[in-house]
Amino acid sequence: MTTNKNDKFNARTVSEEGRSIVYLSGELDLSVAPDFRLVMEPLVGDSDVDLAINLKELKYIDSTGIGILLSILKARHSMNASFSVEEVPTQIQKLFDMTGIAKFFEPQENSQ
Amino acid sequence: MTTNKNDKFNARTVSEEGRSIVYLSGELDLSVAPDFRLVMEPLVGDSDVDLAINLKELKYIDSTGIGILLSILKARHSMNASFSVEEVPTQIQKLFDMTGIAKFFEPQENSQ
Amino acid sequence: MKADQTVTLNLPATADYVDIVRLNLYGIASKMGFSYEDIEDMKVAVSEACNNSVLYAYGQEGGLVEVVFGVNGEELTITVKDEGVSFALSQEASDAPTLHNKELHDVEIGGLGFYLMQALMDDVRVASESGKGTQVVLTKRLTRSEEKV
Amino acid sequence: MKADQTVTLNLPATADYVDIVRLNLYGIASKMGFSYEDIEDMKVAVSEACNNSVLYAYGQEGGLVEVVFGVNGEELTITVKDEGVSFALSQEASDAPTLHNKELHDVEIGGLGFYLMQALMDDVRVASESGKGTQVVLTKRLTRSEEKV
Ligand SMILES: Nc1ncnc2c1ncn2[C@@H]1O[C@H](COP(=O)(O)OP(=O)(O)O)[C@@H](O)[C@H]1O
Ligand SMILES: Nc1ncnc2c1ncn2[C@@H]1O[C@H](COP(=O)(O)OP(=O)(O)O)[C@@H](O)[C@H]1O
Repeated sequence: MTTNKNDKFNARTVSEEGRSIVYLSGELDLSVAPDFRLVMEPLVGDSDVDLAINLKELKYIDSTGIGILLSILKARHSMNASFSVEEVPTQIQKLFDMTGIAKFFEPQENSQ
Repeated sequence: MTTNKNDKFNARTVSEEGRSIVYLSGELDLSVAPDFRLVMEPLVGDSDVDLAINLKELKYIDSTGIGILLSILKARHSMNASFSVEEVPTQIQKLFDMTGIAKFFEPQENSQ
Repeated sequence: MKADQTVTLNLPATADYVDIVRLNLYGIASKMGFSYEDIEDMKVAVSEACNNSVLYAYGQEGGLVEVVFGVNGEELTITVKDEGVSFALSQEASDAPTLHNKELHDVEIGGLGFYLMQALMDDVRVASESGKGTQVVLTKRLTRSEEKV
Repeated sequence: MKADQTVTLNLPATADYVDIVRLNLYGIASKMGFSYEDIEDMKVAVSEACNNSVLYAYGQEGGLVEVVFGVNGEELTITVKDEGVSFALSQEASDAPTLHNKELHDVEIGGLGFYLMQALMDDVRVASESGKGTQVVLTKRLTRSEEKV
């Protein structure tokens, strides 16, 4: 089937002054996980920039998406590079809290 | 099942100066046909007011809804009272044209 | 082209559930790349077929409607099936059910369902067999904006 | 209270179709009067069950997922069934799969699916039988804002 994935999920990167922000919109689920990984790969590897994702327009995430965020967190952590989330919708924050991924997104001074 | 019909279809009547306009929104289908008939009944019987429905916010109609409009047209015609439609969305106008109900909504001077 | 895929939906033959059929149609057709207008057309056609199963197939005791979405790269085929009473589609009814040549006082309500299905889809097949209920097969071809290489 | 009603959906066990299950869930649950938040919770839980059937049930040749929505005035029961390989849900996995007590370098990816289903639904039952595939039954009770008289 020709899936119109762009209607469903979109990731737009804005880079400036040592900082990259990826704006996600739509539904981040199993079907678009490979697309999301592809967008993030080159950004994750670049330890010189601060990396953030903006979730304001993200309507849906499940353990597939949370798993990808977790692997990015691990990769960035091992490189001593930052990775943060911005404008997290209530429903998604709830899932971040439930699973426990939330604490890894805390500002560095608060993390153990 | 407890259907939350109001989320699905709504009809709001605004009456002023010898004119009643019923604003429809949502989907007018078989499941809400009885509700729509109930709203229209007292208005259709009152030949002293000009009756109109505004379809700007109507997202869907099928032959069930068109059938009700047709029976209102017939009733109003036999009473020599007016019934018109306002702000018809393109997709709905297409169905009005296809079925042929469109010509009955034409301004009176144009009808045969 | 990928192999054919099928989504099958079984639901109570009541007016309350016809919007669920439209939701599925929307989801599947937009995935396939149909235009907004084509999707709206198909919504009406499929609902007409479902409305008929709801209204005419079963008596008081009710029954089920099965909707099968057949997906391939070329077209969407939607089959609406019930196991209710059968009927004969009269020639007159399918010939001139519209209002185009009628005066308002001559108009009778009803009979627009099959006309709309035919006008809105590329192909409509009806099979209504005694004791086996009714099966309506609706087909819409996918017209691409850009040709695939 | 009206009698129980059932909507059954059969679809290919591929990632592409899981959003169709969410559409049906949305349509049925909002009809029943569930809150926005409850619907969002159920969307995730049902998707987790479907994702598992897509990822683990079948090999290369693929297969089908059946989703049954059981509707009554009290609760929504969603059954996600596949006919793929079976598995044993390990006790450890369902005991502490979250990240709450872990450091980032200790974290392993995966294992959150059943945890989320349990956290988001009122009841989760899993049956995975050799040769019969897996069946996950998810239940959410309808909490009314106003009590019916
Ligand atoms: N699924 C069905 N089962 C039994 N009878 C049907 C079915 N579908 C259609 N019919 C019969 O065919 C007639 C024409 O249907 P249709 O063109 O949709 O117009 P309408 O529903 O407005 O009468 C119906 O009035 C009904 O008698
Ligand atoms: N439908 C299924 N068919 C076969 N195995 C399954 C199925 N659902 C779950 N499993 C097994 O149970 C494990 C735990 O599932 P889950 O809690 O959803 O976490 P994850 O999918 O992230 O591994 C899976 O890794 C898989 O081995």
